Amino acid sequence: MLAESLALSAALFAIGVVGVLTRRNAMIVFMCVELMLNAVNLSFVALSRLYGATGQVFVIFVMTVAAAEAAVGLAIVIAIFRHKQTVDLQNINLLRG
Amino acid sequence: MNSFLDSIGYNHWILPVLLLLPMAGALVIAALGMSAGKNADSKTPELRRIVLGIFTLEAVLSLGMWWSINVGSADWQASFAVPWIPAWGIQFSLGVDGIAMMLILLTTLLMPLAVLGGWTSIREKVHSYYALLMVLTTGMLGVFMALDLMLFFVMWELMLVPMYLIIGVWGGQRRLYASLKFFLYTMTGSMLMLVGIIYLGTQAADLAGHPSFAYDQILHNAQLSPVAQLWLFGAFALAFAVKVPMFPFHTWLPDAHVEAPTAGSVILAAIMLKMGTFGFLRYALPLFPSAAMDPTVRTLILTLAVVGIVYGALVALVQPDFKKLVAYSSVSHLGFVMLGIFSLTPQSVQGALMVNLSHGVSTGALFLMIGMIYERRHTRLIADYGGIAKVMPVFATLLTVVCLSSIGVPGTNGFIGEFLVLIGSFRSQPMYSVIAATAVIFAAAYLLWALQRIIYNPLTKPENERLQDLNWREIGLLIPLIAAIVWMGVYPAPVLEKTSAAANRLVTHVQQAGNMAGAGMMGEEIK
Amino acid sequence: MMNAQIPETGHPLADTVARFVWLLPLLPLLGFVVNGALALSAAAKIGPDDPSAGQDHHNAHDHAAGHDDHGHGHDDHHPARHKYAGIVSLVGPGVLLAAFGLAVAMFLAMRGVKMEEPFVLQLFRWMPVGDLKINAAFQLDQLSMVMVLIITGVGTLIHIFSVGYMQDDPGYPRYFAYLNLFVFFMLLLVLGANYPLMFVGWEGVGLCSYLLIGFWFSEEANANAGKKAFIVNRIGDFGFLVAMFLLFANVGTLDYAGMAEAAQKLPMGGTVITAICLFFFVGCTGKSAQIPLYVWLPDAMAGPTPVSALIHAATMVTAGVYLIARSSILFSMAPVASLTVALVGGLTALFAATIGLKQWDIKKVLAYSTVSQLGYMFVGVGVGAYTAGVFHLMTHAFFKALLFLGSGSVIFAMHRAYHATHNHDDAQDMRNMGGLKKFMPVTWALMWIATLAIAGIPPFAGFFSKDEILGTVFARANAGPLSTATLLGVPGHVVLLIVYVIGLASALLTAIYMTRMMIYTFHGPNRTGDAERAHLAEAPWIMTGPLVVLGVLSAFGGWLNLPELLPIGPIGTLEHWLEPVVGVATARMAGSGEHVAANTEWVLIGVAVAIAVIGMSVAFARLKPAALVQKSASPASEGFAKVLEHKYYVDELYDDAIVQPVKGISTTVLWKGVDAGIIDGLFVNGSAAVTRAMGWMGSQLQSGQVGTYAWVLVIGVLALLGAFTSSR
Amino acid sequence: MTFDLTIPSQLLAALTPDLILMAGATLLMVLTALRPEGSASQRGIGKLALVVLVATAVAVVAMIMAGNNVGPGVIAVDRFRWTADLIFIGAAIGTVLLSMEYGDKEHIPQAEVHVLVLFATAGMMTLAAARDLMIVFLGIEIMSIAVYVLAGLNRRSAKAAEGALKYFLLGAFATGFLLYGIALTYGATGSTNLSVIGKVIVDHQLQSQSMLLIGVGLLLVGFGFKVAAVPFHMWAPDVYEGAPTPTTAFMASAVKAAAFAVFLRIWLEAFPQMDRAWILPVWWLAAITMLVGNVVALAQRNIKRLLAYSSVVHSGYLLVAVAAGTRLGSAAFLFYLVAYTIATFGAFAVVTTIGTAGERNQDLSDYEGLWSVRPGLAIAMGVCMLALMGFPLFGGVGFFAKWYLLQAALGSPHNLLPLSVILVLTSVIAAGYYLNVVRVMFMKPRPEGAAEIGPIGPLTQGVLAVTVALIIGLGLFPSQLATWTRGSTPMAPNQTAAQATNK
Repeated sequence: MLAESLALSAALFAIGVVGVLTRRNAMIVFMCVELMLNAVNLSFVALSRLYGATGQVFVIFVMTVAAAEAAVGLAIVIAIFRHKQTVDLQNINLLRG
Repeated sequence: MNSFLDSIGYNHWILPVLLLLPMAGALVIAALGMSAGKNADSKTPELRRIVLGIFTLEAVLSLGMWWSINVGSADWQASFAVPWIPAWGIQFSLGVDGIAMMLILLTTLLMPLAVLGGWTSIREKVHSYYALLMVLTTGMLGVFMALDLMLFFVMWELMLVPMYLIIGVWGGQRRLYASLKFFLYTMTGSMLMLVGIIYLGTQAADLAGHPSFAYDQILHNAQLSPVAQLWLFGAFALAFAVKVPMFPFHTWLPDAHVEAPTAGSVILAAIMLKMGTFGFLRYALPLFPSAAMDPTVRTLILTLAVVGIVYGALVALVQPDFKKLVAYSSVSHLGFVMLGIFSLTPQSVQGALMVNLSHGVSTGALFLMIGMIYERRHTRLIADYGGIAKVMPVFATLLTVVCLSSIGVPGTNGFIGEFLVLIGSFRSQPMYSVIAATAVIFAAAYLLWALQRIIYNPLTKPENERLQDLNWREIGLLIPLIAAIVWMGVYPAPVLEKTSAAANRLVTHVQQAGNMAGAGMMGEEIK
Repeated sequence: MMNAQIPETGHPLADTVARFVWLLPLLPLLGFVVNGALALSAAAKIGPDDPSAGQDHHNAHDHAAGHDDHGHGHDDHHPARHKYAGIVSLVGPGVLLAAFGLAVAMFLAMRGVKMEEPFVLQLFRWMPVGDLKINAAFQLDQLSMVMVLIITGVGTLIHIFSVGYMQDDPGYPRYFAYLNLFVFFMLLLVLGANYPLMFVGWEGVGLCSYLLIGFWFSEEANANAGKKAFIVNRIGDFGFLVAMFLLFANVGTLDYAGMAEAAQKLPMGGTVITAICLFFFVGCTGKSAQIPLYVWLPDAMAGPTPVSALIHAATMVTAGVYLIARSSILFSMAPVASLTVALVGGLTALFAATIGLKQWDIKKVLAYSTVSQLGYMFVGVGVGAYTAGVFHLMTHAFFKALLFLGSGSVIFAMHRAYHATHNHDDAQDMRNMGGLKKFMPVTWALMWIATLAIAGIPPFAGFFSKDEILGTVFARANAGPLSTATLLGVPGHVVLLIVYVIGLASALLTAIYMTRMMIYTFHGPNRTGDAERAHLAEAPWIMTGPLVVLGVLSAFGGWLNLPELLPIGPIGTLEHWLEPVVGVATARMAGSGEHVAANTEWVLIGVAVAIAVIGMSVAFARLKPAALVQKSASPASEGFAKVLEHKYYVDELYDDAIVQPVKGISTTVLWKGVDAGIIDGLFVNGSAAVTRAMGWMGSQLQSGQVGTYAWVLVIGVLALLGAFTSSR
Repeated sequence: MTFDLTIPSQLLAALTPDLILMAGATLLMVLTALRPEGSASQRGIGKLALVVLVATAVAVVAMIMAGNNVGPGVIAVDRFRWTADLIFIGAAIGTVLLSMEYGDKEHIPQAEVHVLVLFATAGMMTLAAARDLMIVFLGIEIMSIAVYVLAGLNRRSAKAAEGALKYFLLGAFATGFLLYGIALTYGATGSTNLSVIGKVIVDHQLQSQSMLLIGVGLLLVGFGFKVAAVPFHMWAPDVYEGAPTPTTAFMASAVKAAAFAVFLRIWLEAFPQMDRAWILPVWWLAAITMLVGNVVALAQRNIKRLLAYSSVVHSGYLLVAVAAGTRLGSAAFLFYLVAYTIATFGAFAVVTTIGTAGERNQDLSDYEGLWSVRPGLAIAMGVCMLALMGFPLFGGVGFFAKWYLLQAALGSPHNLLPLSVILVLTSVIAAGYYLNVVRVMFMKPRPEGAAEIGPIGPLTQGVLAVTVALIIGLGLFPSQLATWTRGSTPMAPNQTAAQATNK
């Protein structure tokens, strides 16, 4: 059971990574990152069956943090949208070199 | 004299005072400059006098060392030590032997002349210029005085920035290129030495594992395998070879020399080039004797030295720019020093030291004199002159004397050093010595040809007809150099005796230690 | 510094005037200092305090100062004498006279004692380094005494002559300063008690020669000539240096004293001793203008004529002969080296004499004659006739100085004439002379004496010295170590016979070209020009006076060393005198061989005299001075004459084969190629450029695209994880 | 005293400085919300923030004086923590000072900047104290989220928004890896406590267990991102350029220092026995970071980007100290951190003064001839450049930092000689661009029509004066700092400083 859970977690994580790599919309990229975090949460939960509550506590932390991150992230995306009228990452390359 | 010096405790305070006086002077001048604000440059005449005063004081103070330093002793003289970073095994420790003392005297005595040489040529940001000159002096003296490898390295690097700025701010047309080249070249060389020094310090650690960077400690405690010695020698040698400069690491020199203002060229040539050879004598050879005695290493360095001698001379021959010519002649001369050092006979090593000193005096004088005509004509191209002996007889006379000294005509200082190097190296490395001796021909060729094209030949250029001869300041600052040229050529014995003990110790130490290591290696092979 | 300690109190000379030997060089040095200071202070115009500002107000410029030194001796200056002329005329020759007086006093003191060991005066430590202990020390012995007498004696005469010759030159004090300095170094050369000290003098005289050749430096040719002299001499000095190194490395000392015993360590005729001697001889070829380094001497005629007389005829150029005589003990141990010396000397004698045949410049004729006569001297010291070599050195000093000074007074007269008429013709070309006998009878007579002397007509000085050399060559060919040695596979006696024949041939040529010079200069019609002719006149007494003295010496100098065959005076004075110095070496060179039989010797003398007479007769018979025209109207010569006139094109050969290639290689290969191209271009700036380019590429990768950044990050993650898991 | 962390009151006591800071920050946040936006408010809050920071610093110093110790638990109480805290607080004070004047100049009226700095600092202090991966995560996020906002605080600047977005996205992305690493480590060892992890690894011989290896590898990725090590550095130049300069200074100095501090602690406390596994990756990370950072920095014309690459480079240098994996290494690390923080902060402080509003004058050409118009600024910048270059005397403490680093590297049981050689050789390349700044300022004439340099506020002047004085002063007398850092290595629970030094 543990092994399967961990494998699923790894697969989800990989999907998240691939999403980040392939998507161009800032919002979707951020969603993919959230997917990665939740994949890790799955691992924590699975592992806490083995080791006790620490993993579950961690999951709570991660969720809280993810929420905060989402708030900040959305604000930033809005800020960029105000300047660029787009959230396509390919068009956001003022800074380079 | 000696009892008087003893009575004022001269040997106890002289080194730190000599070292820190210019630094303090730099601070004072910087403060003056800041307080003067925008009008700082209008205070130039007063400032020059203050600067000259400080350097003269420094020179006068240092003179006592001639009497007070017991050059025969195997211990460090006038030593001074205070803990600096005890946690890292680093002391602020100073001391000299005969060799270092002569180089310190060369430095302190040349500095006032270098200042006088650039008396009227520096007109902008004068305070900064002189402050940097003083910091530079501290760095140079520190290299000769340091008895702690970290302190040595600090001083070694310390020289770079002032010189970088002196070339880059007050230099000629291509000063940006030249200054950066100078800095990066030298730094590249010395970076590996930094690793080497720290490695040595950890090797010389005491039983409790505390590293030590004290020279004596490293000399006696560091247990280095022959292979480690080779690598370390390489690291140190690269740093020194760039500074010397040895062929093929010399190409920063012509650019730096040409672009630097007069005082910068003088200091570069007369003093800073001596750092490299001093480094070989003080560090690379005694610390890594088995590497220094390694036949391959020796062959390599001797070959490069001899190539440098001939190559420098040949390239000097065809230079259209007088400063560049002298720069390449430095490559040639310093090749003699390297030849002398690595031939490792008492005569050759002392000859090397003598070449060092006389190169300092003669090339210093040459650059000063180039500065003098440059100030009048604003060109360094030989072809722009010709026949100026007619309008500048005093200049022509003095330039002839200085050139002769650089050529190494007997009766001048140049001869003594070259002769000793060659006769000494002939005993151990006859082929190299003979090839190097051909430089006596080339040296005459390039300098006399240049001399002819500058002061002799018909005076055809109308600009040159209006040239003014030297003024009293210029004559006055050259007279000590001319006197040194003649004195060291006619009666060099006192100078030679100052360095003989240290040179002999070095030769015996390196040969013994090198042979022992060689024997040890062989012993291992037999086992 | 000059705290002269009295040496070896046991020495017979210790309590005599000889202990003031240091005063000998010091006197001319003093003269140099005084004259030099006067020269500088007269010429100097101290510049303004701020030189860079000086460019603007050049109106203060004084044109007279601008033409302080003029191009060619005597043409375009105002005849005002130098303001310090009086004191310089006193000091310059004065110090020489004093030195000569002192030398004579020492000579007398030396004659009064019996002296086997040289008198060495230690002055101070010079280069004390380890086992190398070189002191500043003077050695007074019979050989250096002879040299000192020649130098100061002839030197004094030439100084006096110069007072007249240079009287109108604006560089008058400078001239005497250089001349005094030269005498100082020359005395150092002959008095130094070790090789390094001799080397100081050796290079010092070269330096003065350089300064004096280029005395009128505003003409490029003169400056070139001076430079050439110095550099060519330096090539020789290289040999001298290496010889010293070899000597020190193998013998352990550079002092003359004790050299004889120390050298015994080396095997007789071995490689080392041969190499030492050959390298010393390389030095001699430079200083004494032998093949292949003779090329500087003819050019050296660019200097004032008295300089040519003193430096390039009487003293400096003979330093090589002195060196070999001084090192006779070494050379006698190296037969191969000695044979080389003799052969090169002989070849030089012949070679230079052929060139002398076709020169038009009166000083060039004398220059090649000097090279040729120096060759004779080397033949002498080469075959171990050290006394004969020194003897010829001495007689040559007399007659060649006379010839040069005589030519000087001719040129002086020509100059005056040209100057008076504002003519700019060549005052030294014989085609512009002719018939001067009428205008300058004293010079004419004295120069004939010298010509007879150099041609080897008895009883003039040159006859005796030259004959002695040729006689010895003949004798050595028959017996002694030289005859048994081989040089490059050729047996020694063959070599020596060749040398002998060459010697005779050169004697013939000498007689011809000297007579030619006399005929073209003094005989036949005058070609100077009608207007100029009126201004031709004999030089003043201050110039002719020294000529007379030299004339006497040239005529009777031979008496100083008469051969046994001619008992018309004291026999072999010089030979006895030099016996303590060169006796051992001479004996070794002579070997067990017996003297040439008196009859044979008579024959040899007869042949020599006959050849001289034939040569002069041929010259008189063949040359037609009346057919000559002025230089400007003369056609260019053709064929071999042209080759001779151009000195076999040796200068051009050296230039094309050595000078230009060296310059070319230095510029294109070394400087532009290695330095700027490979080291700077490829490595220094190249590595900087490559780094910069990499930096640029790196910054291009930084595209601003978050996607790219994420990709790079993930690649990094994979790489790291790979590294981690591979460590298992 | 020795804190027993199982007792809540003692846990709180061990967190006194952190609590002071957090309380102050929260208070100020409320206050800010209550006051109208504007320059006066901004400055007022700034002053209060300074008070909070100073109070925190006092508390830290008090903790140091007390010489406290700690039992096993989630919090470290050692001088390593306190020293790191002081570095953060110092940088925060500087940032607040710079922001106060920068805000006026750039017309950024938000007083939140100071609050955010306080929160970020609180996160950093948490990191320095963390002895549990959970705390580590918490600290990193507290810090990062605050800094994301700081980076984009200048609402008028498109660049700032872009930088913030990039930082945020990539930061969150990297956090995913870090978190996964934590999860796997937890999975392999069954604990998130550092000392327990270390013990378990030794006890169960887990050195080559795959899950743990991957976990450690992902942790390295996470920290590699935070410290901007190549190839995880690509956000840094863009974000540094886009962010308001005081924030950039804060990021380059304090944020990096915090990430490194916790990185080092984890490596020394949890994974010392895994050195066979991590030495090679860390080695390569250090080498590539030094190489790429230096080389690409050469191509930069924008001064902020140049300094960004410079900070990448210094991460490489600091990784060498991590690679050393010894106490000496961590002492050298702290020393280097002090020197680097000061120098880099000073450099950015100069950048804030140059040019007109809108951060338009950041090209190297805007620094041409600076010496002739503003000698003081030029000298300060020059000193900072030379310090970053590691040059003695003129670069002051920078040289000793490099020296100590090399000493640690060469004294390490791992063979770091090649890495040391790479370090010194790449520092030659570094000289190429650092000196270029010096050259531009000192050796070129001020071009015609160059941007006017406005008056420099007293606070900025003060920051500059202090940085330069510290660089030079510590450069002349580094002994105290050397001794201090030597005694400030991370310590296992129940170990006294005295014991540590003797080891």
